[in-house]
Amino acid sequence: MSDHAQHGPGGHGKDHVPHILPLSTYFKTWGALMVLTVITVGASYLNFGPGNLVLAMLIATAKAATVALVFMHLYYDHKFHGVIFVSSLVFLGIFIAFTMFDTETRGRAEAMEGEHPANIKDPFGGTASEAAAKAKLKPAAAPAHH
Amino acid sequence: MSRSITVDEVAAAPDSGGTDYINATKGVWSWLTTVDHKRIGIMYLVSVLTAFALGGFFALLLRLELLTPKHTIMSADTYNQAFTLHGVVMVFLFIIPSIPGALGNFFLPIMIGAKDVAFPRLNLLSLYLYWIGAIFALSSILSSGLDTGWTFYVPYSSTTNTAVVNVTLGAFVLGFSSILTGLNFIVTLHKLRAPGVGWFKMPLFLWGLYATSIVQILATPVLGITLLLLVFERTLHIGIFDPALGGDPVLFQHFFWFYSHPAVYIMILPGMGIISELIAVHAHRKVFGYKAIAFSSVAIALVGFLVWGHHMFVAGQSELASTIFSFLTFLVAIPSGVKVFNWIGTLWGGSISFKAPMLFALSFLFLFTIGGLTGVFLGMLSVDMHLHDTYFVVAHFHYVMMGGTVTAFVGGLHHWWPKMTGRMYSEKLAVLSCALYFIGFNATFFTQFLMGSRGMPRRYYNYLDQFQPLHAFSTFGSWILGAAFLVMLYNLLNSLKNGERAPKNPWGGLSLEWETASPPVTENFVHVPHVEHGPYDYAATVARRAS
Amino acid sequence: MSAPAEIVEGQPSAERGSPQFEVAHHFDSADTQFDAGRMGVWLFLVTEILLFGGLFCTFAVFRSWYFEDFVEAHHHLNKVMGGANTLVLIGSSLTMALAVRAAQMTDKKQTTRMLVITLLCAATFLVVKYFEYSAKFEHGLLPGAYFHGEGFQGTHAGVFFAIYFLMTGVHGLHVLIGMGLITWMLIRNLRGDFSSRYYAPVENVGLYWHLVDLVWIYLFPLLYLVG
Amino acid sequence: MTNTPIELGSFWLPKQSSTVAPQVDQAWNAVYWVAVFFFVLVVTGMVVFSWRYRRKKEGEVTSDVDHNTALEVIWTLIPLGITMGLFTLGLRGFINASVAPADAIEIHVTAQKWSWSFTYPNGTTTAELGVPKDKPVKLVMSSTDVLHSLYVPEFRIKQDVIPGTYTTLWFQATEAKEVALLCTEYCGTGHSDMAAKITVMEGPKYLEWLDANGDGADKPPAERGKSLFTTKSCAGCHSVDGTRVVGPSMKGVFGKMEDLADGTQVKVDENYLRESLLNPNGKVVKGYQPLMPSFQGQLKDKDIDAIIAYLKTVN
Repeated sequence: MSDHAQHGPGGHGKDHVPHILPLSTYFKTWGALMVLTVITVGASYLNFGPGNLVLAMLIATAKAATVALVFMHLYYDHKFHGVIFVSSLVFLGIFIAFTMFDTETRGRAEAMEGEHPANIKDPFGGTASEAAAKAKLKPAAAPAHH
Repeated sequence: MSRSITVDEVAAAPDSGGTDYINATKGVWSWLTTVDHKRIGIMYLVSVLTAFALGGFFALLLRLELLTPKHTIMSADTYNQAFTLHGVVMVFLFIIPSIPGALGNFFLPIMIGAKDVAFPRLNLLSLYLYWIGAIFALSSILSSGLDTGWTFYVPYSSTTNTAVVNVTLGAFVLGFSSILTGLNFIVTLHKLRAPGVGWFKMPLFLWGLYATSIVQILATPVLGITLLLLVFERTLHIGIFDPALGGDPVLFQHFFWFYSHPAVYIMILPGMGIISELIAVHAHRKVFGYKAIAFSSVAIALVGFLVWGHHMFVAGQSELASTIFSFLTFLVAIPSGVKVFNWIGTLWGGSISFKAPMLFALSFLFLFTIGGLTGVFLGMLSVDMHLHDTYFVVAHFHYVMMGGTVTAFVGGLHHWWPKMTGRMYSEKLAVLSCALYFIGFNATFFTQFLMGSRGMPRRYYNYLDQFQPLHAFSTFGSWILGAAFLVMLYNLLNSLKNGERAPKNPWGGLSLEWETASPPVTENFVHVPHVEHGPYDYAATVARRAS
Repeated sequence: MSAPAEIVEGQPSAERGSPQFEVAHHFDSADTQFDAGRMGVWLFLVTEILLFGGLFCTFAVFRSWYFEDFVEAHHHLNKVMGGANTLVLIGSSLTMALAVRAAQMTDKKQTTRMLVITLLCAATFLVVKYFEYSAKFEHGLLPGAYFHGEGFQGTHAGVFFAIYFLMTGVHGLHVLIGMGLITWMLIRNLRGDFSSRYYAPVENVGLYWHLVDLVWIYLFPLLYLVG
Repeated sequence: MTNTPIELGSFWLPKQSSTVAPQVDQAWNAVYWVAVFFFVLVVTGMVVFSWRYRRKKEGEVTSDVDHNTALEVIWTLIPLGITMGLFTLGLRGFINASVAPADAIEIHVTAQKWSWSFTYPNGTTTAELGVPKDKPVKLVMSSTDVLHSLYVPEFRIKQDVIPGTYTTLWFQATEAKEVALLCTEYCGTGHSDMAAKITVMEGPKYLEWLDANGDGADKPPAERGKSLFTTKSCAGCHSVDGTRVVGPSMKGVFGKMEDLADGTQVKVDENYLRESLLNPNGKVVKGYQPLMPSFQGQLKDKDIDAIIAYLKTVN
């Protein structure tokens, strides 16, 4: 975390000195991005099944990281700016993942009850049907104690 | 107040010949174009208090309608619009901007010894966006009203023929305002702390605001896209939320609560920050567990993003998701509990004065504890099945939002009123208003826990006869509550005209705002203050004075 | 402010322009002011990412539910046009970065040149987008209720096109806003506002423009390539 | 609004009238006493310390103790342990209430603004719910318009009803009585009146009721027609008080001359009403869209008779 509390007034000059990258860095970056674009388009003509999505996302992430690190100077910038950027991605990930915990598993409990009645209905005891049967029996069973 | 450590002490609190931020320049125009964070804070204060009065007016109408079942003073449709506007006004126009916009703007730069926030013009823009958003939202009253509830659930909101678009666009603009304030605060706290104000020498109010700002940045944009999708769903039938076209209404709730649950923390975290100030200053006691309170604010802000699904246990969400969300909800309860214990710990060994701000702080402890504990009921999956969408929920969030945030806000207002206006209010009237507030609040809302657990659903215009006595009791309570606010308003306004001149430091506080004049000068301090001790080093200060 | 700037040896030191620039009264140094501005922009970019995030989330959910329909529908997007636009946007990112570099070196002419090329790239992007949109309109490939495309096996292509139009539309809006900002930078540059002492606005607009590129870097494969 | 009251079982909660309820109440009791304990703890601490450390004179020396690691760890870990226990307890009741036993009777629930209709395995549809005692009943629910939520306080069950999706809920009633069913998801003007009565009956009586009472065969035709008018969703589009909704109002419709969309006129009599139910878009009243679905196959002759009998009474 950059901490400017330590800088007193006049502790620094009134001038800002830019950090300048060599031209070649920019052009190399651009070249890499172009190559990756061609690869990702090319890969889309092949069929890897679910691998297509994974590959496309990996390439996109490589491209995004390149743009952020070089064009956006994140590599040379304060670390905290990187923290800000990465945390936005983390929270976006949380948003999508947690939403999909729901959308991907709706009705799953009902289906599991059908397949493994003992496990899901009452993970701490018998099956739903048994529980219902037990409840039904209770009033009938009660007089037996007398 | 002897504080030998301030290098520029003499200059920092100038008797500047009566020139302060209020009378530095004159005329309405000089206020509307100001970039002084204090003036912007004051304009926010007036705006949010107006919104509060409006929302409160709706609340009183609602309670009056519920005095008897069926028709009392209004029709079902009017009732639906009234509770929607009550919610929209209170949430978007009052609670969210209240503490950060008014007290945060005024005190954040002063408390770190800065001259202003990092982006003063952006700060003014944020206020203007608030006004524009408010006009959009309130224009619905003049057109066809709004009857969706503040939650805008689809498909009701995408099919009702009321002014959904106006209000959603208003909330969208208000979201921008909120984002800009948060962004400004984060940068200000990172870049403009005066020499000697380390992260752990900041008053805890600022930690509360910092945590709030994080939430504002991360959550509010999702509200933006949600409302945009809603507008498109209404106008262009894009089918993202419409089941007839393959969409999913429950998905809307995920989107909405991804913002609106963290927004709960936008509402409460600054209030918690204020309470830390009030208790420490009026007990003249070093805060117990400074770091625990500071980190728990940030923890609440971050973990608060993982629990939105607890609003959806019975919404058709999958059992797995509900289980995960319930588990995480219990985790977020812990840091809030830790804060309460720390506040109690701060009372221990203090020298407690019972001025009005402290009375509000103690009321907060009482009310917020109830609010927090009843939240645990709602986090339990099976109990929530019974309580969800009943008056128990209504009572719970009023204990948190009003008993928590509003109590902290009015407490902070009384605490800093002398600093902001340079005038003292009548202590007697302040204590009276606090007592009325406490009694009225509990009468109004505690009753609602009972109604809710007995099965009274919320958003009901008409209800079973058996609930009538409880509803009536709640309505009577709301009148006491209304009276409390009238007394408070009279007291504060009267002080502006007839109040005594406030001293620089009426409560004997040690944080930086008490170093400057009441009211402060335009750039807060004549010289940048240099601080070498924390804001709560009371014992050391007393010892030094004694020696 | 009064104190003359100290210049670090070995750094570019063309004419010390920008007489307009003074450190704002509430900052202690030019560095602080620069850093504050950049941090503000990064925080703003976070909000942009989460704004688009909502759309990515809808895409993820509905793609998972209507996988076949999405794969079928995405074949109706034009990979060549999308790919070309990707190259155009990456090119504009390069020129934007070079514009910032030129501004850092107080090379006014080069800054102007690079900003103009960036603007042209952005315009090209939107023109291609226009042709793509017209084709979709023509074939009835429209969002939700308005969808009337022919020859579709699946029943949820409307959802795909709703997301397609929302994502590319919101992105396109950002391109438009970016063009406005770049034009503003161009005007200020021509006015001689920028120099190695003061180039923050160009840099910050640059950051925004790169983000627009970043979003497209994900949009393109998701919508056009894997569907 | 149904007038069935919610019977109280304790100061805080309604009576337990289903097999799910005791488990929910067990969780409630646990969290209730935990809450009471912590509330008393906090308030006692606050009051005692406030009194003990009240300011007696200015300039008192205050404590400088700013933390106590052991204490802070304890008051973090103990509540953490307690909340984990509460979570488990809540999960247990929730899982039990979420998944219906395989042998449950399936009843389909349709929610619409602002009424409920219940369809039983034999095809009968009613506006009030009748269920057997001591038998698990599974509700398979869907909405025709906006979100609703089915809530039975005495059963401690609640679940949102969503258009385009089926959600389920189950219960096993333990007592033969009448209980209130309420809507708890805001749905507009009639939200608070969207209630129904659940009649829990002994097994044999339930079957009897289903056969006879279920489709209202023993009621006078006009009364049966009135309930069909609601359960078959007619009321969603046709008002009975003269207001224009989607379709023409039924107020005073019988015997009236109507202008049709094709320019001709028709007298509203039994035959026109019957034809309108079976082939609704044949003769559409002027100024309205041909939107009405056909009820061919859904209404038996005696149902149509009952509806016509009812419409004759709507003035």
